[in-house]
Amino acid sequence: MRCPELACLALIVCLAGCERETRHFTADVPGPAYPGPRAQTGTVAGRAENPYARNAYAVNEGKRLFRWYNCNGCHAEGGGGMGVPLMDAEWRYGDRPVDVFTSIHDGRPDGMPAFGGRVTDDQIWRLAAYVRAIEGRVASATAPNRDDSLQEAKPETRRAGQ
Amino acid sequence: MSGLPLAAFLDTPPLGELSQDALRAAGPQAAATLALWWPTLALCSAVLLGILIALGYALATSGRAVRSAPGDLSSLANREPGLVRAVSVGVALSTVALLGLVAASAATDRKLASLDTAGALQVHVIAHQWWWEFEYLDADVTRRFVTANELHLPVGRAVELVLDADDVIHSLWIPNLAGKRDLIPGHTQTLRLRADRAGVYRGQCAEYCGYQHANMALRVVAEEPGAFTAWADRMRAPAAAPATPLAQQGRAIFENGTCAMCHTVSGTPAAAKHAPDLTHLASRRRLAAETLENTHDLLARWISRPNALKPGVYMPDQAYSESDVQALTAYLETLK
Amino acid sequence: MITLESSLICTCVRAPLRARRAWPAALLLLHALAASAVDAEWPMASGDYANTRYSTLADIDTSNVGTLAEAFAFDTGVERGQEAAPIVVGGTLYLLTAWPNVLYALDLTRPGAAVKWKFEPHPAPRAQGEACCDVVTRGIAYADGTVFMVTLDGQAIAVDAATGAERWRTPLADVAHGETVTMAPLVVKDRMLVGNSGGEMGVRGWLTALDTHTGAVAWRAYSTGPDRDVLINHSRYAPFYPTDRGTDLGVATWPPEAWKRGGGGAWGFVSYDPALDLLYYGTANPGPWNPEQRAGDNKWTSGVFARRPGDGTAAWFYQWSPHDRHDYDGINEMMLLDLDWQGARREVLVHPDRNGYVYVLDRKNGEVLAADPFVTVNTSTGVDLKTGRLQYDPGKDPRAGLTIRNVCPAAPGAKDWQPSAYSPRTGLLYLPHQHLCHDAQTYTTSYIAGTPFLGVTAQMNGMAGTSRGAFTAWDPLARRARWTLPEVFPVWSGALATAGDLVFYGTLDGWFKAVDARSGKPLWQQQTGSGIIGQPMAYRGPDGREYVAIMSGVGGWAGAVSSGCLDRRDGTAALGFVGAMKDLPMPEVKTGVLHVYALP
Amino acid sequence: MSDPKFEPGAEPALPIPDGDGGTDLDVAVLPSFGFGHRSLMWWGTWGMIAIEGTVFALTIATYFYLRGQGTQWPIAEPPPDLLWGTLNVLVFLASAVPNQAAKRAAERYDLAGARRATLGCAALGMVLLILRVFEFRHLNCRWDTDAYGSVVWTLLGFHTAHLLTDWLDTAVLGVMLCTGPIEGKRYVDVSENAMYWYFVLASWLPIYGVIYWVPRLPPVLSP
Amino acid sequence: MSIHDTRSAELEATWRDPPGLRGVLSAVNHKTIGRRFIVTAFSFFVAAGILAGLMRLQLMHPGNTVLGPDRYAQIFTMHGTTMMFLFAVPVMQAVAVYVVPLMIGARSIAFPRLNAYAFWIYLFGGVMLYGAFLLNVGPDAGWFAYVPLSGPAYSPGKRVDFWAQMITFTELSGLLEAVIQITTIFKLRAPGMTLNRLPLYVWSVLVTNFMILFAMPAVMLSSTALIMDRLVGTHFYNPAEGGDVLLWQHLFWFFGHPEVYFIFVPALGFMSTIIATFSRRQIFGYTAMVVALIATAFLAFGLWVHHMFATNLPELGKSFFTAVSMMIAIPSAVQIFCWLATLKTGRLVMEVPLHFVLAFFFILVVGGLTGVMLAAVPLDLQVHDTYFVVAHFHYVLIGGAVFPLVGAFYYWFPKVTGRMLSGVLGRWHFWLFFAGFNLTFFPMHVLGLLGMPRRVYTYPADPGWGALNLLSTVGDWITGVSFLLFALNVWRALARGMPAGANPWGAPTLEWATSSPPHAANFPRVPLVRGVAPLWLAEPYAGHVRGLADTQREVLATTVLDAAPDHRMIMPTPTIWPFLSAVATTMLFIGSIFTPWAVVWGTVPVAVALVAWFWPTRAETAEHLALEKRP
Repeated sequence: MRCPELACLALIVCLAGCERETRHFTADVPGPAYPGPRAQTGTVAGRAENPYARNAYAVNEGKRLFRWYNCNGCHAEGGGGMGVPLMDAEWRYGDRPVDVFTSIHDGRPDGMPAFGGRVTDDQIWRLAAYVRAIEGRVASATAPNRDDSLQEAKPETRRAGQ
Repeated sequence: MSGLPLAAFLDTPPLGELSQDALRAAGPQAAATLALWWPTLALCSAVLLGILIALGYALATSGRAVRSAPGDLSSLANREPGLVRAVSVGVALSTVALLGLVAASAATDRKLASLDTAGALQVHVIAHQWWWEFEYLDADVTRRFVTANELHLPVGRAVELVLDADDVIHSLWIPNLAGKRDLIPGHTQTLRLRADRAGVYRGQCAEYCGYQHANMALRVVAEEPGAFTAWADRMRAPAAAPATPLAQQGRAIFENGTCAMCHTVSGTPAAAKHAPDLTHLASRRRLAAETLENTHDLLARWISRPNALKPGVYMPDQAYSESDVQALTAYLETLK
Repeated sequence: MITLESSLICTCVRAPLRARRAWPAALLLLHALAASAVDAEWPMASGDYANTRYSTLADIDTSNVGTLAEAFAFDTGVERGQEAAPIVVGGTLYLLTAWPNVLYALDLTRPGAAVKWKFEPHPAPRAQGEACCDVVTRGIAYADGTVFMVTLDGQAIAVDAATGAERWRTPLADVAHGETVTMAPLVVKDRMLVGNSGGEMGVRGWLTALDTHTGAVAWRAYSTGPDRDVLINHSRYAPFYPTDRGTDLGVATWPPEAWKRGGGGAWGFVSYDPALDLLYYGTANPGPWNPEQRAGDNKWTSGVFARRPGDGTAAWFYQWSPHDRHDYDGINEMMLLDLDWQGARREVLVHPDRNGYVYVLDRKNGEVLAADPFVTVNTSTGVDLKTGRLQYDPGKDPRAGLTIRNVCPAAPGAKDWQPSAYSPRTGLLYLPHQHLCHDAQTYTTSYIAGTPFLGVTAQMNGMAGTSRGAFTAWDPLARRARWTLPEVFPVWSGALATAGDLVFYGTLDGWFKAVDARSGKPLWQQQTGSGIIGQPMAYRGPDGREYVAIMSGVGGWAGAVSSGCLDRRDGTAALGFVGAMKDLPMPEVKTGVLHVYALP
Repeated sequence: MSDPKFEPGAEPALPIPDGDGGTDLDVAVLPSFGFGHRSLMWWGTWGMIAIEGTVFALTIATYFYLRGQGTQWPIAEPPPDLLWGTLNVLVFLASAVPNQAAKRAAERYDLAGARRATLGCAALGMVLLILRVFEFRHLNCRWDTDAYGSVVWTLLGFHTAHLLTDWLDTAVLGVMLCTGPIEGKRYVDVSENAMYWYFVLASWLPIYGVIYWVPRLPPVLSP
Repeated sequence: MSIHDTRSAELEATWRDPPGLRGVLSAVNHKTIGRRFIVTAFSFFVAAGILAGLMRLQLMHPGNTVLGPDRYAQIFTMHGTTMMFLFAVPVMQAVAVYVVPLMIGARSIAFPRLNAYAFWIYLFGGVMLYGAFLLNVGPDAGWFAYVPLSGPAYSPGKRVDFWAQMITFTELSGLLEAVIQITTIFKLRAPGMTLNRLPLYVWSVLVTNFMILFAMPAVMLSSTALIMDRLVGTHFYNPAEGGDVLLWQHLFWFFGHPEVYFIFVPALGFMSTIIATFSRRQIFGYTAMVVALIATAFLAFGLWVHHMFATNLPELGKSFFTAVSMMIAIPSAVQIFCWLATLKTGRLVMEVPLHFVLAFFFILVVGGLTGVMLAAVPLDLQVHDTYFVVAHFHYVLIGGAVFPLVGAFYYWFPKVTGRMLSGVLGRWHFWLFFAGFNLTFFPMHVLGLLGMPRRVYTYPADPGWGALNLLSTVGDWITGVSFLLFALNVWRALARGMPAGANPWGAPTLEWATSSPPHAANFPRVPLVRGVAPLWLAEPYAGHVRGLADTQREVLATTVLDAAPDHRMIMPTPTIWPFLSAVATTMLFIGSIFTPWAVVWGTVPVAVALVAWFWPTRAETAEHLALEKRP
């Protein structure tokens, strides 16, 4: 009796490993469609998962883009500055993946510029996955660790559960 | 000039026509290395031949035995002076040959280091995953310009390449001109070379740097000083405004869309630094660090599905409409 | 009349301290010449055109300051950092809050200083995301029955001082490209002078003059670009040093195109010398912070311009920090003083710069007479007085990919915007400042309109062996500090010197303090409940008593950690300032409050 | 059948005499264990010491390599507090007394003495481990602060791992000496354990010097 | 039955591994462990060979699309990693585990339980790596995993962590083996086998294990630093926080270059052994050979920097390393000339093992000479990291190690199995392998000179590399066929090979003195050695050892230099605890890939298992006490 259960467990672990390690070079992951401008939080679209939430490569890509697109200029390593801190548990506009996506895509009135159309939706999903990692809400095996820069905050792998 | 009789069979390009070949020098650095290479090869071949002859001689002259034959331990009692002599001579000859090579290597090292760099052209080379950025330095900072993947050099003038890496370790190798140098994060290096022969040479990253290491090449165009100056002046000019409506539409897409988030087109608001400078893209022969011919069709495919052509490249795939692709392509083709 | 007074004050300075007996007479003269109403008022953020922040009021003095008590307070209801100076004209106190930039007029003649009117300009919320260091404003100006203000999103607005009605409104800044305005405008004759902020966002700096009557732009002088944009007319432009001469240096000292995004805003206080008819203002840091992306001297950033208010043309320029490497904006205040300099009377400009030196310049031609470090400086070894050039230490030069450690002073400099005061009675400069160093890693950054253009990750720390904040009395003639009061946190408020031989300043942990101007002895302090980053000022109320006013409300770059609720686990937050401010307490009072003190 | 044996079908190889013609050697008279380099365990222990000594040496080399990379050392923090580390040196030196006693007792087959000394060593090892906790807390850096912190934590961590394993080893041995079973080899074990303890002690002195005193070298000695 | 036979059977029972599954997991006999070790290592060799075949398939034509960059990166990393860490170094130690005790006349290896533990650790490390690879968690940063590419910022996920932890496994195993084998060679030689009667192969094993002792810690340190950088955010390799990326290269190559000699030096021992046997004389210049081995080992630590000539090291330093890199050729030259002298003056028995050994003289010499070229900085800067280097090190490693190893396989196979391999198939194997190898790798020299960098998953048509690559791929197929024949030969021999007899080759060393396959106790009667080639002596032994217990695993420890009898000692019996300890250690290592806390909780089962392993039973102790005699 135990064997099938163990096998199932092993399979789940393996599949988790596979998804974590896949290199999604292209935008071929069927992510939820862009929920539309100013999507009302709490709608069906709002329940969508981030397709990259469990993919280490994509989350790491998000981290790269976070610096490439100057997100770090305002949000620093997550502590904020011109922009709000992303490390803390406070989410003014909601913390679901789709909320994060919408914040990046459409911007928010208190200063967050809109990046929709300037950053592909696929990259926004990657960024959104990373933004969750900043707070420590991506599994430690999937989240990026320190990068090769000056940094003081704990790496994303060790922010969970703080 | 071909250093190899095999060349014809191998279908390698002639020197200076996109060759990438350490056996044919187009500058003093590669030539000095070759000047060490051929004698070293000759000496080593001689050594190999000598050993094979000795082995052949030994096999031919030694006796034969069967499995059951008893072993001979008489050598334990005899000193075998003839063998001692032969082995000593062999070892002594090897040592002399090796010392000769050490000396020759040191002399070549010195020759390589002695390249006269007075009045050298300085180019800051920054290696990125997976492309090359070239910033032509100038004491007059307004004369500096940036280009990518195509390195133009004036023939006969020393060049000092200042090497930096943006992400991981890369290695710059233009075999026809000089040996390689690593570009190491945290350590700036220089590579000095000179092209004495006009032509087009291919260079490539030689240190594994990630998924598209294979497609991180560069084109070196060595040209007469006049042509080089003209090229540099063209490079310094900002991009001309597009004339056709289609290209103008493309420019709008470029500047307001995703392109301007990573690329620079000098003279326009697009001024991002994470991807090749496209100010004169249309003047370059190839795309994506020598991966693709710069043709209309490939450019159009590259714009929308770069990951199909160079999997893992950081340029994102995009669902452009056909008309957008045409407009963008039209715009990029104006960037001469 | 204000002009007259300030120039007279400056004249007083000529009397050396040893001839102290002479100056009460001069003050008397001053009082005689100026209407008594004048010293009762504070019509601009810096008090006077010379930027001395000196009040001639002496009711409150070293003997009675101990009894100073709050006369009234006014809660603006606005959170975030309150850097602005209130102004007082005609029995009314005008007050501009941080974003959303509400302008209040308080009637001082009524008990409790009731609100006379309130003006809400409704600036674009988007601007909050473009202001580098909190959504502050530094004040307003009054002239001819009009209050002149600028919103964070860069709309210059003239408001009727009596009714609070809007007279005109001129948008000046392009928020989408990162331009904001935080500075206090200055009105000179019929010109309202406004400069932009945004050196961290790749803007192109400018100072703009508007017609005070119509709001039309009279001229705009850019800090980068060709001479015609910078308003350099070579027949009328005579900088002292040869390196500042040449055609189109605002282009020629930049890599191609870089000047278009080269920063050099003008967000500090503007000074004005009526005698020479020259404006003086500093230009901010070049952009991006990463100096390798902008080879060359990067004119005309991190320097000082003398301009003619009429047409804006430049008279001279001097660059404090050529090819700035460490975000050393040159915008700190220029105090226009007349000093007996080495035996001769010189009309000088005294400027404590972020790079750690107190400069004394001949304000007629821009010659550097002295440049002395007022803190420990390791980014440079001094200023060569022959060439006027700052001598950088190449060991501290940023390099892409590398971290340079222990850069002192740090990015906010030895002293940031927080304006100092000068007392002619003591002949001392009172510098609110900080001792910070930073570790910074430089990387190549992209220009993306409306996003930060930095290329540096920094993290600040207190300088080893000293306190993070300090309040220093500096003797410009002796070229040395007289005394220094250590403070736990950077002193981010302005200073006020009064004829009562008192100096006032506030601290980030909420104390408003008065100290003896001569000895530095702390005499009085009051907890306000929130960090103070505002500018103290003094006025004589309609009741004839002397009042001292200060805005409390923590914020600004230094206080952003508390005002923006930044995450203290990340020392690189707020451009690295959080690293030095992890222990800054959260304010007990969330909103900005005007505190006004008087003797009981 | 004789030995070595030959398959009849195989080619007859060399005639290998039975050997009975020679002089046989009776080893039954030999002892069944030996101390010091006579014992296999001594060689095994020295092999481990060589490996771990190399790790320590390379870690110290890494320390100096990293120190040579920049202009400041420590990079951004004060040097470790001297108190706990120095205290540890003293306790370490003191531990040589019971350690030597254990070695001597073992080599005299003095079970009670070996038991006492070994348990004494284990007790001192416990003290060292507790002190080590304070040492970590007073390094004034974290492993993820910067490379200085990383290498200092690693160096101290490696040494602590040795301290811990040898303490465990000593404790188990001590218990075994109390509970049995005892045979002659146990005395060799006690002796080898004492030798390893000396290694842990001796390696601490240079590591202590590097961790606590190199950061205090005047900058003139810094590269 | 003679008295000898009775004792032999009793000894067999004493030393035999227990039956059943539990027995399989408890085995400690060095021959059992050695066999498993060798089979495992060859399995990894086959796996890595298949990966090589996939790479050659991809590179057959320009612009080929059999493999994408991600898969290709994993494959070439796995190929290099497997060959270096899971095959070449372990197989050399594995052969030594089997052969060395036999060669020195010992009944057991030292620390047999530790030996079993080292094997299990090695096996589990390799299986873990392949498990990860099959789950798409295969490392992809190259077998030398340069940071920062292998660091946390550029290798997300767990791929490189598995690689770094594989290093921990294999190095732990390798280091333990080094200690075991050094102790065995120093303390367990048959009486009379003084150090100057030590067979050259045993010398080579001794020298190799000393190199391992001092070189492997470097890679353990570097990989520990890497995994800490990746898991807990240390900054060893982060230049922005005071680290340095070149530190990795220094540490890695401080190990990595000697590593080539871990592989090469034992192969020199195979060479000397096989040449001596098949030329029917003692190797010429025994002392010179030993000195050459030791010199090689010393010099091997002085040339790691020649892997880093393209970095920013000072010129003077580079010249020094050029000189050392070239000078290491001299000891090799000494050995080559001595072998040539031996061959010249011997009477050759042209059997299959000798063929493989003779190939060395072409292949290794080519590899060595290209190595000399690479030592010259200017030439290195041209061909470093190109296919020239790929050709070079395959010539060195395959010519210098795999050919002698396969020769040694043919040589000792009869001893291990008691069966002869077919000479005909062996010759086919040899010639196809020789041809296929050269066809595969010789063109790569030219490709490198023509500018083809290594580790490219594809290449364009323009530079004209296609023809040579195709040639190379064809060569790889031929090599593949040769190894299929090898497998066939092995299968055939196991099924119905000719019985070998104790000494089918007429070899001189002690392992041939016992039966094939050897007796469980190796030597029912331990000989007293009186010469370097005992079996060629008219009177091989001075006598035998008497007085060792038959019912206990009692062995004789001798003195280090003179191999004089010193004391008797009882070797431990089979037990499952090494296996369980290895399982516990594996849990700790794999757990620590995912959480640093595994280092804390993981040590508990490890400590329990180790204590259980070492804790003697009362029965055991009683038996020991019966035989005990205090010194």
